[in-house]
Amino acid sequence: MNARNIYDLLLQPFRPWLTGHDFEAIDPWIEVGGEGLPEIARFLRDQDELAFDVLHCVTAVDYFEPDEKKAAKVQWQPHLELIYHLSSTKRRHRLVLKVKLPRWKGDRPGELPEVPSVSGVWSTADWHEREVFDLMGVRFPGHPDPRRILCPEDWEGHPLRKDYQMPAEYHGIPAK
Amino acid sequence: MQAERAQSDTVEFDVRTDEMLINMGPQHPSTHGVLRVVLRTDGEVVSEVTPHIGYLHRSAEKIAEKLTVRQYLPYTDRLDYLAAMNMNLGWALTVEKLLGQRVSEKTRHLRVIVAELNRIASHLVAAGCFGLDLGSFTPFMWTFREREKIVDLFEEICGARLTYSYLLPGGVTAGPPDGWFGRCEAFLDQFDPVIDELHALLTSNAIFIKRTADIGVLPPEMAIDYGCTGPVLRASGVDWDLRRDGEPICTEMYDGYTWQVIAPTGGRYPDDHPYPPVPPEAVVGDSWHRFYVRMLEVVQSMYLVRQGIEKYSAADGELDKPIKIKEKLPKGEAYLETEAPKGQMGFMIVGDGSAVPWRVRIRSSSFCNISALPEICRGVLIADMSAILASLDIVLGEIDR
Amino acid sequence: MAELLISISTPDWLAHTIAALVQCGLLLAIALCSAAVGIWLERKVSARIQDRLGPTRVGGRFGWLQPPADGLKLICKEDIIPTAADHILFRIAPYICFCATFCVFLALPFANGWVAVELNAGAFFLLAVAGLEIFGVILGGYASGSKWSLYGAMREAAQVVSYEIPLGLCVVVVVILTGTMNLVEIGNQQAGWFFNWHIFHDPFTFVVFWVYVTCAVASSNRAPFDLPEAESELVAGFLTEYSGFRWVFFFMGEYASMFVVSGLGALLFLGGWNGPIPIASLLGLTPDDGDVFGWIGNLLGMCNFIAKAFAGMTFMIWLRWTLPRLRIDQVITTCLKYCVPIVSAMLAGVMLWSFFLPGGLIAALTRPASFPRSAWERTDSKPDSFPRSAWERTDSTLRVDGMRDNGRVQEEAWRRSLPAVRSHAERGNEGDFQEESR
Amino acid sequence: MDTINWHSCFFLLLAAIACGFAVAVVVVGDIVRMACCLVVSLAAVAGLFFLAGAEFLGAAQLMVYVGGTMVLLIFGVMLTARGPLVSMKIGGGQWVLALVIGVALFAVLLQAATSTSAWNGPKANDQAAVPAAAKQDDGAAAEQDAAGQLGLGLLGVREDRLHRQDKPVLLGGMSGYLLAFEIISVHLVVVLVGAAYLARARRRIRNPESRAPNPESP
Repeated sequence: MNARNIYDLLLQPFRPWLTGHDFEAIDPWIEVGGEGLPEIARFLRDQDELAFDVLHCVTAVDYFEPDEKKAAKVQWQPHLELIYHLSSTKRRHRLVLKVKLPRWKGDRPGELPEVPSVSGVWSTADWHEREVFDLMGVRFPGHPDPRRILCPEDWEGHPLRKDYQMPAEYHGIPAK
Repeated sequence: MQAERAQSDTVEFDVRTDEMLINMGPQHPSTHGVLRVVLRTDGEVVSEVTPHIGYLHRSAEKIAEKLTVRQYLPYTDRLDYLAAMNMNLGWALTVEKLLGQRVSEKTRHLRVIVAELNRIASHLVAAGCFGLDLGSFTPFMWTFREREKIVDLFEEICGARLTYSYLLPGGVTAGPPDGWFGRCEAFLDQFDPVIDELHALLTSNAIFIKRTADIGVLPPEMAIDYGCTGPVLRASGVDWDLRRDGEPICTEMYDGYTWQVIAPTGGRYPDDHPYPPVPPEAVVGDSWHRFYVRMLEVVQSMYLVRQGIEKYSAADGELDKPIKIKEKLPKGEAYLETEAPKGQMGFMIVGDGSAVPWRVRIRSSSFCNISALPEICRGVLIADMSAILASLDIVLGEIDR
Repeated sequence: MAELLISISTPDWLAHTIAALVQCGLLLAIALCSAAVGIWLERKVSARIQDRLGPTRVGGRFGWLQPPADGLKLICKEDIIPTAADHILFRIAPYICFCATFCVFLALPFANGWVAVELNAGAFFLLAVAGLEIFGVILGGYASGSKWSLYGAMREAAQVVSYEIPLGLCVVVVVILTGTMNLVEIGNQQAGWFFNWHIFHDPFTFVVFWVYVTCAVASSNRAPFDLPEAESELVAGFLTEYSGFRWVFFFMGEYASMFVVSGLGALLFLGGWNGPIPIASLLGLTPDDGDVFGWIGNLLGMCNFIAKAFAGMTFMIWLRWTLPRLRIDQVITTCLKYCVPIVSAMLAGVMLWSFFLPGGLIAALTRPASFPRSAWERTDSKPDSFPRSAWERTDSTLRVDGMRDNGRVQEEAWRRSLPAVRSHAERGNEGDFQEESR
Repeated sequence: MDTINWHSCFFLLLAAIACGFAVAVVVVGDIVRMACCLVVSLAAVAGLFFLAGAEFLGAAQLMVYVGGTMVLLIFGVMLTARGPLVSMKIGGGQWVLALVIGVALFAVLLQAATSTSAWNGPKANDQAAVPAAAKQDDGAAAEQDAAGQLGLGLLGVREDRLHRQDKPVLLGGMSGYLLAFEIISVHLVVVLVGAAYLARARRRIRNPESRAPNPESP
């Protein structure tokens, strides 16, 4: 089953949350609204002809151009993208889910955007979502243990954001 | 004061002990690197395990946003430093998928030879360290003696012994020196009897079986649910190997090769293997099976290398030259997982038209394998912790990135 | 020794002191040499097993100066005491551990009569002192204050205390066979050809020998049972916080106890100083006191004993470098579920055997079982030159005859058959016990 | 300079160690050190037995007391050495009480010791002890067999009469002290098993499906 007929299967039950798709890309993807993610995920996993039982990884990409000259040439608006790579061991097919998020919640810098957690559906998401929270700064309500995973617990800021400034020192260790 | 009997149905007699929190790591002989596992123990029985990672975090993904695709290759060596060739292969194939290129026959066969040799070396380290963690020092010395010979072969082909940076996107840095294939075959011939010795020393050793059989059992559903891959997944009975079931760009590499995926599907191994039988105590998905799957995969890799050498000499054409240093990347994303010795190694590159990728994401196999640790280590003894950790065969460079 | 000094007119008390010091020094030298050779042996044998050479540069081609070199390096190490440690106990522990093992050398006979202190209850003394070594290890584990060493100490306690029972039973089996606890006596009763050894005495003692080997390996924390200092789990068990010279004492303690345990095994089951072929007695070097030939016979015996002890050590080293480590519950299960039941059954078997077929397997096969004559007849055939306390014979005659029929007539007949008057009477100590009217 | 009597020297040394550490047991605060002092003082007593030539008894003392106390030390003290037990503070009042009882007991013992005739006349005893000591080291082999005597005593043989022809040797029907010995040991085992059983706290599991049983005992 390629991405197109998966999209058709999803159209009927989840029309309001399907906000875009691209089947010609190298990895065809479907864009989904953030709120409906857990239901869609459970649907994708439990439907027998879909049977997406493996979540490979959760990636967050920060679309933001820090210096003004290049920012002018860029087509897209600054936003965050969450990419879920799924595959099925029974049906041997793959799918990419995308969720577009504002860089800050309600555009207030400092407020992290939120996406409901899918760790209930696939346990892999547990650690991957913690890493996205740790490095990119996306909150996942419903996550059992929302702590940082790679950086120390008391680290400020989220390193993988494009506008991230390295702190001058950490506990007396000069960082520059 | 006695609560009525009806309300509490099971009364368990136990000597009252209070629990102790122990830090196993980050500096500990059997954590395979800087992993810190906090054990909540009641006497010797471990009731709860919480792994802490991040001690080796070098933010490899942030660095990738400043280097072109070819300049970033040495960083991929440092992810899983025991199987650097497979890391380079994963990165090279992902870039070729993004650029939409394919390599010539000769390069493909050379890549198979080199990748499978590195898989043998990685599995040898895993077997040696497994024996070491259970207390027998000798298998460690024997496996490292064999691994030295493979590393000598790599030194001849690319000059480095651990971080090779050899398989570049688009081709290889340099062709193998003459006589290299002869030395490869000589190594494989003298390696066969060593495997039987290792089996005699460990696999069919009564104490080894007692220490590993039915310990840290990972059922197939939980393995898939936690995203475990590689020998850990196959040992749980899931027949899944990217070299056969992966994306077309991975499976094309192994076109024309005859080999077998080692997995105890339906509780049995493919019956052509001549090695010691499965002991009755072993349960599919326990530490013993993870060790046994790796030992059989070494044999399959030897078949692949022999076939690769024949196909390489038979293939015509030239070895490809790698892509330019400042090769422009097209707009778009490409995500590809390849079968590394420890599991499926995923790379994702988001190109924005310039030579430097906009974002690189590295999905590590050990990262998901270790996430299943709290689940399978509930109620084991402290001695079993090191057995289970050794059976997962994790490398911290890959987990922390 | 003391007389020699007195003859050269040193004051009497000085002579005795020097004699005592020399004897202690000699004994300490034996203990340390056995440990040092053990360390060298371990390095060389483990190298061979792992396809490498072992030490070859220190002191000549075979690296035999490696143990002193290790000792020197360890002495120069910094003396670290962890802050959380209870420093008094932390310092004492290694010395207790080594002294306990050193005491065993006191009672261990190297050749017929060549023993520091010939204790009459030598076997019992060995068992008692072997139990003390745990004390040092536990103190060390508890006093170093770290959780890992506490685990190491607890494992040591559980393992060695539980393995003392089967070890003790194995020794009891041999004591039953020989009828005495005097180690020199036990050694002498195995003189002659190798089939006189206790291991070939009857099938039961053969099994008991192998159970003894397991318990010996477990009680000296070696090979599959080396849980207290399990590197891969407990970092280094009770040795985690120790370094430098204190660590050397624990290390010496372990190798000395390895030598002692294999020496005891050789003595109890493999005929101690009696070689497979009795060269000494064949050449007429029967070691009666004082003459040079006897001395040479004893020397041959000592070489025999030391060879067997080092053979036992090599076996332990071979075990260590091939087998992985057992888990703590498996160790205790092997002890309680396998060793103790087996050795108890064998104990019963040996008792029945020596009751019905006295005189060992070969003697029993070659001579019809003369029923009433008791097991002591065999001791009679021994050359009578050693100081013999009559107890063995009367003790054993009593066991057979007196046990069955307690009547007065039987007693009188037995009293008359008592050949030698007990040496107790010869010493002229008037009766310690008062006359007791009937 | 008359010969130094090594026998008394060592005797005094070992006696001093035994008493010194016995006092240390009372004085020392830390409970683990207290147990260690106890073990050392019992070992010194074992040394005294060896000095007196009774090596069977010395070995028994070593094995039973020092080994036994060690097991007590391990399981009783170390595993529970937390909280109030670790360092016991003793108030002033208890000291006085302890001293009084101690002195009273010492007085009784002293009176009993001095009144026994055999131990009078230190001068006479010293002379007698010296020859015995001198022969001590070389005569060890010819010395009487303590273990054998004890064994026979248990089996009911009057070994003191063995060299006398007129008195009966066997006690006629009496089986000696072996039976009593065995009965006591069986009782001890029963008591230990009972104690172990009582020491177990009952842990009630409120509802079976909650994974971690809540440890709460009555």
